[in-house]
Amino acid sequence: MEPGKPESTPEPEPFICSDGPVLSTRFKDPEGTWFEDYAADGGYLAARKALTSMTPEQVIDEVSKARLRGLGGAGFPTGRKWSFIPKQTTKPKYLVVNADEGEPGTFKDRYILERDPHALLEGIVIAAYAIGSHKAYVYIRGEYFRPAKRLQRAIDEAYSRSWLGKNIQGTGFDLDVVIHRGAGAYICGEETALLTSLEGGKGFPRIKPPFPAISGLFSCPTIVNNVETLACVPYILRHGAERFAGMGPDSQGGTRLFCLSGHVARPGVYEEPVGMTLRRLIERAGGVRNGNQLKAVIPGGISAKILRADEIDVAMDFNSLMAAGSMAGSGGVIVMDETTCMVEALHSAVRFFADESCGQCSPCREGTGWVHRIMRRITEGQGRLQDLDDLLAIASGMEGKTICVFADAAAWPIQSYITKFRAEFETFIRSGRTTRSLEVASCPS
Amino acid sequence: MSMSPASQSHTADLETRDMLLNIGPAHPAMHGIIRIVAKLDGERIQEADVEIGYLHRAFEKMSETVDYNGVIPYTDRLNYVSPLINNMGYCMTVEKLLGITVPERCHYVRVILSEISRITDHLTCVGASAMELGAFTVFLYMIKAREFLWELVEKVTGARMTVSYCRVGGVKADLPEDFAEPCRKAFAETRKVLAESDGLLTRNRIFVDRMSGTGVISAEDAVSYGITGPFLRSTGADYDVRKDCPYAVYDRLPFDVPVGTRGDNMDRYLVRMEEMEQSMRIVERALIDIPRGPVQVNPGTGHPMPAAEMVDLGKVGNIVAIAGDSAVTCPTLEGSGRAEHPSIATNEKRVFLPPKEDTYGNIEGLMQQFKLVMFGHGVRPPRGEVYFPVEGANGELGFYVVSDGAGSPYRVRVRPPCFAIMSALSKILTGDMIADMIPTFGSVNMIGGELDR
Amino acid sequence: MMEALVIKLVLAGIVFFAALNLAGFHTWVERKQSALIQDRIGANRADIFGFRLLGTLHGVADVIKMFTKEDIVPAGANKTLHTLAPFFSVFFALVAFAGIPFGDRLILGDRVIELQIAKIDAALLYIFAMLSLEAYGVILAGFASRNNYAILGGIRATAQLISYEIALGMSVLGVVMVYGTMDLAEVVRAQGRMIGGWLPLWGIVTQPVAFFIFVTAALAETKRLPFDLPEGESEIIGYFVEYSGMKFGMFFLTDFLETIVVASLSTTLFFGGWQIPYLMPDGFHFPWGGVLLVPNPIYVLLGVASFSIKGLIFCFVFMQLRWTLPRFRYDQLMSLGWKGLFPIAVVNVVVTAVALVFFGKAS
Amino acid sequence: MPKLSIDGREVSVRDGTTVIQAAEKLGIFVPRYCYHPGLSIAGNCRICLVEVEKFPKLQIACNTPVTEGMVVHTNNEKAEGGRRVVLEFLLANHPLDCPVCDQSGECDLQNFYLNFGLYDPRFREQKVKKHKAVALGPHVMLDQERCILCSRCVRFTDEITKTGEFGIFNRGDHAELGIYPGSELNNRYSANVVDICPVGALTERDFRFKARVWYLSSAPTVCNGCAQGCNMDLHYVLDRPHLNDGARVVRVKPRYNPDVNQWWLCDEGRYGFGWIDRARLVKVLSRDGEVAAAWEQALAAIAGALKGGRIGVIASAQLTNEELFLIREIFWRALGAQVSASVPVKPGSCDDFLIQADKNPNTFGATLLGLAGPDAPTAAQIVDEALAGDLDVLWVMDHDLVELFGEEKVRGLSEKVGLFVFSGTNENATVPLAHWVLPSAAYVEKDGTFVNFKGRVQRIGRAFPPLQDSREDWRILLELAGKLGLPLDWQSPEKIFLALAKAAPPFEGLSYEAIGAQGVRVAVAP
Amino acid sequence: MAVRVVRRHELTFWEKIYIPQILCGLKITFTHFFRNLFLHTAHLVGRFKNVPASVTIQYPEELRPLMSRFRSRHRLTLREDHTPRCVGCMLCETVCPAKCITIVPAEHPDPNIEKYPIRFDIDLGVCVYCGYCVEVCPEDAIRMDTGILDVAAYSREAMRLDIHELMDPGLRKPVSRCNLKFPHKCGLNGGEMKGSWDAPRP
Repeated sequence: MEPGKPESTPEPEPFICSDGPVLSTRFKDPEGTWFEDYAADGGYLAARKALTSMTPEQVIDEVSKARLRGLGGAGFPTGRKWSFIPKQTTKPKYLVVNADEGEPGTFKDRYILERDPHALLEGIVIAAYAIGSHKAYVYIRGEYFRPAKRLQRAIDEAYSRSWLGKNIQGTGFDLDVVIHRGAGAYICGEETALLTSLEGGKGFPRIKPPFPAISGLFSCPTIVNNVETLACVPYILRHGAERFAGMGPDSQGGTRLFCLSGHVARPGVYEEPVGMTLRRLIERAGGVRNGNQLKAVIPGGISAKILRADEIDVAMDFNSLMAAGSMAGSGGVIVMDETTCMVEALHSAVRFFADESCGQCSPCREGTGWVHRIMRRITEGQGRLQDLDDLLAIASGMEGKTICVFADAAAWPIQSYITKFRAEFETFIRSGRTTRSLEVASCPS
Repeated sequence: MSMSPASQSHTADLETRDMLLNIGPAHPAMHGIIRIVAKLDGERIQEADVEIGYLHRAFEKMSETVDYNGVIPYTDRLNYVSPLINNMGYCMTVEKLLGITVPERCHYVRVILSEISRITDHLTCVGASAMELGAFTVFLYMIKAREFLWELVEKVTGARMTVSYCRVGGVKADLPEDFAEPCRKAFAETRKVLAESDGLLTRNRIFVDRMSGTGVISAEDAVSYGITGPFLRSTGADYDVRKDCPYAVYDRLPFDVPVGTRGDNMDRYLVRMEEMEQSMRIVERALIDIPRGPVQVNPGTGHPMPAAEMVDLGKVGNIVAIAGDSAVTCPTLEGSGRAEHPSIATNEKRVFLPPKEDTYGNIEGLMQQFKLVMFGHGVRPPRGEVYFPVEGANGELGFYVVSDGAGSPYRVRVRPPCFAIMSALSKILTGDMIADMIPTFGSVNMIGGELDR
Repeated sequence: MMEALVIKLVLAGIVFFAALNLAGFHTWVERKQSALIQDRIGANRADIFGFRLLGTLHGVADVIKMFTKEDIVPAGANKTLHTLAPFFSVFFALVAFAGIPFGDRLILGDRVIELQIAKIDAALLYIFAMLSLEAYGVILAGFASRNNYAILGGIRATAQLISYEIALGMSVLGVVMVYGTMDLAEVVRAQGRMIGGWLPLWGIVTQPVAFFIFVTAALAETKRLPFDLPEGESEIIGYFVEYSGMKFGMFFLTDFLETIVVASLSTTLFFGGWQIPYLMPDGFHFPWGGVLLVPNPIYVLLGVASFSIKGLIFCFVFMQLRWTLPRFRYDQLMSLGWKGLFPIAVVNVVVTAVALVFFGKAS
Repeated sequence: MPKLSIDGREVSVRDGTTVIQAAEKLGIFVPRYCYHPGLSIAGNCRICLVEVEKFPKLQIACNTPVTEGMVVHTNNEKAEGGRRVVLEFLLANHPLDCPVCDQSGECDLQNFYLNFGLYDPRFREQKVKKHKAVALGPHVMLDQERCILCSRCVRFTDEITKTGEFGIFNRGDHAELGIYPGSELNNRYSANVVDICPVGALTERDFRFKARVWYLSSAPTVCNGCAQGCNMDLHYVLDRPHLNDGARVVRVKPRYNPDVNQWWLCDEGRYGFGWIDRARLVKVLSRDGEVAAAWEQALAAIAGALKGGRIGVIASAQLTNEELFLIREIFWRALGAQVSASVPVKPGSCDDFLIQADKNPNTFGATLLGLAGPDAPTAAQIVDEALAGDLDVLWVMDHDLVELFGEEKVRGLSEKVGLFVFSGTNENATVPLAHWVLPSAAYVEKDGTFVNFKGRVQRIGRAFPPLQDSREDWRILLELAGKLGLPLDWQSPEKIFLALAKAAPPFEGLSYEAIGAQGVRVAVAP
Repeated sequence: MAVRVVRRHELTFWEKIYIPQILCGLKITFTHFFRNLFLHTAHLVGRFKNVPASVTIQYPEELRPLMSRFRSRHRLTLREDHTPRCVGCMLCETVCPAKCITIVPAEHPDPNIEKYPIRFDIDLGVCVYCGYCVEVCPEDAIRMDTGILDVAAYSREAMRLDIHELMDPGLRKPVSRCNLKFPHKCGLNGGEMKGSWDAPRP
């Protein structure tokens, strides 16, 4: 996430947590955990339990009790979401797995898909059973070649072991899982855009209402869940909702895979209870690299509002971060040390958003591009102090006025960077600095 | 009036035959636009039938066919000697209808130019009267002074008579930066000329005899005829719109309202001579009081660039290169740029054209420009009717505008000051000698443009 | 006899030539003088081969224009009188010059030539008569034009000319009494003497009041501002309202001729005519005792020049007055003439008569 | 029937209504770009933001269904602020094209900026450059820079014509409208995308630079191109002959009529006005079409021949009901002539949307009046009779007989018949063969009514007076009736129609006022 | 301070007898006369050139110095390639209160310009020089800064300036050849002009 990273700094080998209680237990093998190993580790027990001894309502109930929340970023209670599926409909229902992990700073789903794909598949089976779906789509980010390949291998294994297909394990429950590979659009991580894309259209988010649970994929009731969310489901059914819920605070149960990147000593994926504070999390990753001073942290992917170094004593669950003025998002924690230039950091962020806006709603389409052009001008040394106020105004103009939350996601960094590091921006503009060297990189703030 | 009963009986005894003399419109003193049919007993006017309408150009009807700003060139041609007052009167009327206010500097600019116009008007009136009495030199001196003043007007408005300077919601351009100095010079010249004219006329018995006791009207009659302006003030009534119903910034400027005592031509001459002095006083004070001129909108960042370049860059969307810069436009648009705009025009976008920089450099300005110009879009006051008077050079110049909410006025009515006087003219002339018609008519300062409209 | 006739004809020719040209020249002076007064430049556009000569050619251009313009006689006008009127005007104005002496006797060999076309004993009367007759031109023009304005102009002119002639006559009476002659040449000669040996005995010295009355009344006779009521171009346009072309030109010319006549007369009566102070027929005799002898032709020429210059100065002053003053009103004019000038002139005559009794005639 | 309050005013609407429709019902205009009542809802322009109480964010009025007790504010500070900022975004990359854009004057960007925007612009960056002046098809021009991507055109081609030519390509602020590679926008309703385009992105090629829209006058009328009778507005300019090659009619725009054409108009109808100003008959011509004559003379001569003669009239279904009624009264009733309005026209193309095969606007009207249909003689019969020498007078209205029956036959007619009268609007091959040629007014030059194929009687309005010497057919007929001594004293189409309503049962009780702007159904099509 | 009665003294005796006041008047006129006579003479010999003797301006040789804002005859500004900057938006034609402007636009081959006038007439016999056209022009295409005042002609037709004269203010009628670079065929060079005011109305 840090732009203009000097070429000389070697890319550290990412740390992959393999001792987490829920998600990362089978992450040890970089070659992946396959059916036999998975089954040996108690795999598919939960699915079997659900299919054989539980009604869909009980499954939903259990998941609700576990206080599992959508870990893709929105944090919507999963059980509640599942319960939105209309019971009486004659239309087919779909389960769509959002594996379009595009948020910069986030790379957790990738490890689930690569190293523990059966956990996901088991989750899919349970979820599909809970909502009565017989077809599940996995929408995988286009750039994820290896994860897609490995998931396909797992699916094939599951089919051959009758964990997918007609009459799963003789329970009479049918489920097909289809992998759909995206084409590289960040916006397709947004659930309605994902659905449109899945239908073959251009990845444009749709207006809500109607919500996907009522009219989603092919106008049928559809549940869209993140990979990580579904991967949690088998644990809940196997170990009980209480155990899962107990791992987190009152509002959210379980653990999360946190992706730590940026200026930490050991970047990587860490599974930690959601109640862990950000400071602890950074310490867990070895602290700031080279013993540098911490400057800022983005706690949940670049759309999340940035936190200053003095704001990191905050728990990483959805509600705490929201109370702190940021968001847990996709769990992508990006750490910036004192050498980071916030102006260029923001430039990099807005460039990403300008690139990735789908171009459907006017505020987002024009706003992201506009902001990007202002930021580019500022970084080129042509900025004016007025630009900062303009940026804030544009950001607030984009916020909350579009079909999906992309525009909000694009607006939040702008607002938080500028309000929290305004002095740095002003200095940058005044000095009209166009080049950045490491020696002077630490902009006075 | 000036005819004693004795002289009447005297003429009656003679049983002379009345002569019907048709004076005008092709008569040197009638400006080609008025006709007086006089019944003469010798040299004395028994009856005078004043006939107007030779310059009727349907101003009021024409106004209904154009948009609100399109009326302004027509107002130039009402009282064409002091067009700026007409401009101002009309624009303030529409502004009242719209319920908008203009910036204070704009008010001052309008007042300054109005008063300069008033001086030119009085100079013309007094000079022309003198000329018609044979004092040609005085006329030319006054015209010379008027020339200096018109140069001021030209400097500000870009034209001498057909100024088309005010706009609904403001004025076309700000005063030039170096306006005070030429103004001072022009006033010095004007004062010199006034002194000379004064020397040639005021105490000259020939002139005094011609003017005194002729064209007399009482204050009561004047009021009941609806006469205003110097003509009314010559009778001793002190009505002046600028004092009695102050508009713009007249209530902040010091000036006296000169009034006469007898209501004859001499009084009118003296009142006008004094009013010129007072107008200069107003302008001099206004030039001191006027709020500071153009503020650079973006100090330091904007630099002037040719308008064409700005248009071309705007056309290809290179707004970053032109934003905040000022355009070097056609010199006739000087003083209306972005820097001056806030001080000369209301900030109401539905009324006033944007500064040229906005027209050239951003789509909002361009759209505003189009919306204000296209038929049926433009300035649209709400339904309603207003009357707004200003003190014209000849008296109360009132505009009455009715709007039906459309882009053109539903009705524009002008209350031209000399119309009321012309209605009294017949009465004033009767009993005087035919030669008195000249100074009397001259002191009416009838302007065909506003009389017939 | 033949010789005398030739001499008279030559004299007449010279005088008419001079008068007519001067009248033409007057149009130029009027233009240029008014221009200078009024901060203008004045006519300067007419040119011949690019030479503009300060606008002097405008007179020529005017003449050409007037001769080539259409001559219009209004329908219903009395054509004969309408045509005759301008001739009346210009004729009597020109004829008046006959009585004006413009120089002393010129002695060419044994011949003595009076520089005065007509040696009339009562030249003054003659000139007044001619000037009065000239009013007929105006009256006829006004009458013949069949136009109310013209009639008004004609009537005004009649009244004005008649009224002011009284004052004019009365004012001159004093001069006649002082110098005891109506022969203008004699009047001039009489002004050649000195009072106390240094002050020329000019009319202005003996009759200052008469001078002002005379000049005022004479101006009124010329119908020029401030007495241009018969024209009154901004009120009644004038008696010549229906004239165009050269007929109008003649009225125009008459105005200037009259000015010249009046100027000459004023010079003759009040400023010693061709007299130059201290210049006797044989030369200068300065009061401080110097004597400068000049031959006769030079002496005469100096006299003519003196006369001309004085006359021109009068013309100039009249013109200046014209551009300075506004116009009278008819009744004011009348009251000035009858109630102002006439009584003063009468008083002046009485006072002069009394003075003459005490001091004796100047001659 | 949820009841809600908008800007403090209460309104009850049907379930499923959106806020924008409810506001419209109250006469409150909520600005919109992407919303079009005839198309599905896209909700992407975001200009119709309104504040709905209890909702944290501004809601788009076009996609917010009303609920009971909803309180909506369309013009409070919050809603206006939202709109303003959306407009600013929309204009950020909009090119400075008003001077060259045919839309200015009817552009919603302009309108909304001055009505709702009025902010001081802050945009000072390089605008995005896209393609300009791209011809999409025979009728439509695209300017991508001006496009605000409201997707109305996309939805129109997807949902109405189902041809799907349009697509939006690229992402972010580089997103641009276009047609799919290799395709062309040439469906039969293509120009409708111009009407629905709220900005100047899609403009008509036919109208391109012909005039500025603010010069145009407008008159409501009905298309005469086929039996559908689509409602439309005729846009014309009379006072600026230097524009549009001096032609008066500049363009045609559909007029909303929910029962006929809704918002749409086919391209054929839209571009079928050329004949109104071109190749018109403007002078009365006598024999051989060479000598110009006066109306008086012509009508006297014709009336003379009509008296006592055997007459055949080939009327036209291009004529109004009023005129057909006069024909019926004069020729059929009074003179006992053979009258037919059923002329064998080669049926044109048709589709199941608007375009009808019958290219005459008033065939149904003629049928209702008995001049066409099974009981009336056909034109061919009349022509045959005439060729057989059984007719003294033949009057042809509007039709080009040469085209219908061949030149030889018509030449024969011209010789056989004592008097061959042609009355019509434009030059055609029959004109030179007629003995008298009477120039008549085009349908936009007269008042009247048409009955469309579904039996809907609709008014056509007079936009401007007939060209030169031409006259409205009803006037010609009335004057002729006068010459013939017939007591027909109706002086205007309106009066004729009242008489017609009395005489013809389907029109019973109708008047122009009752017909109104949208027409009235008088009969059911067989 | 509001009202001031103008003084009006009766004339004194000396004023009543005319002469002193006439002399006063003569003093003023003579002052002017001799001052100007002196100055004119001095100018002839080249002295005091900077003191004007008269306010007259010897038009046509000598032009009054125009104020920079003065509105004089129109011109159409040019692009660098000598084509008109005007894009035929017709705002000037619309705003013109005298309706003296006639524009016929056409398609420009460059899609970035799109539109340009093939006919742009200003009828100066009708024009009121209000300057509205300059004010509304969004392209800086029309200006009134030529300084040309002597707009005179022998016929009404000659008062109508066409695009050639407007683009090249030095040009005088009759324009026989089009030497301006147009992307279209100009009527003067044998090409055909689309749209014509003079075309008879159909």
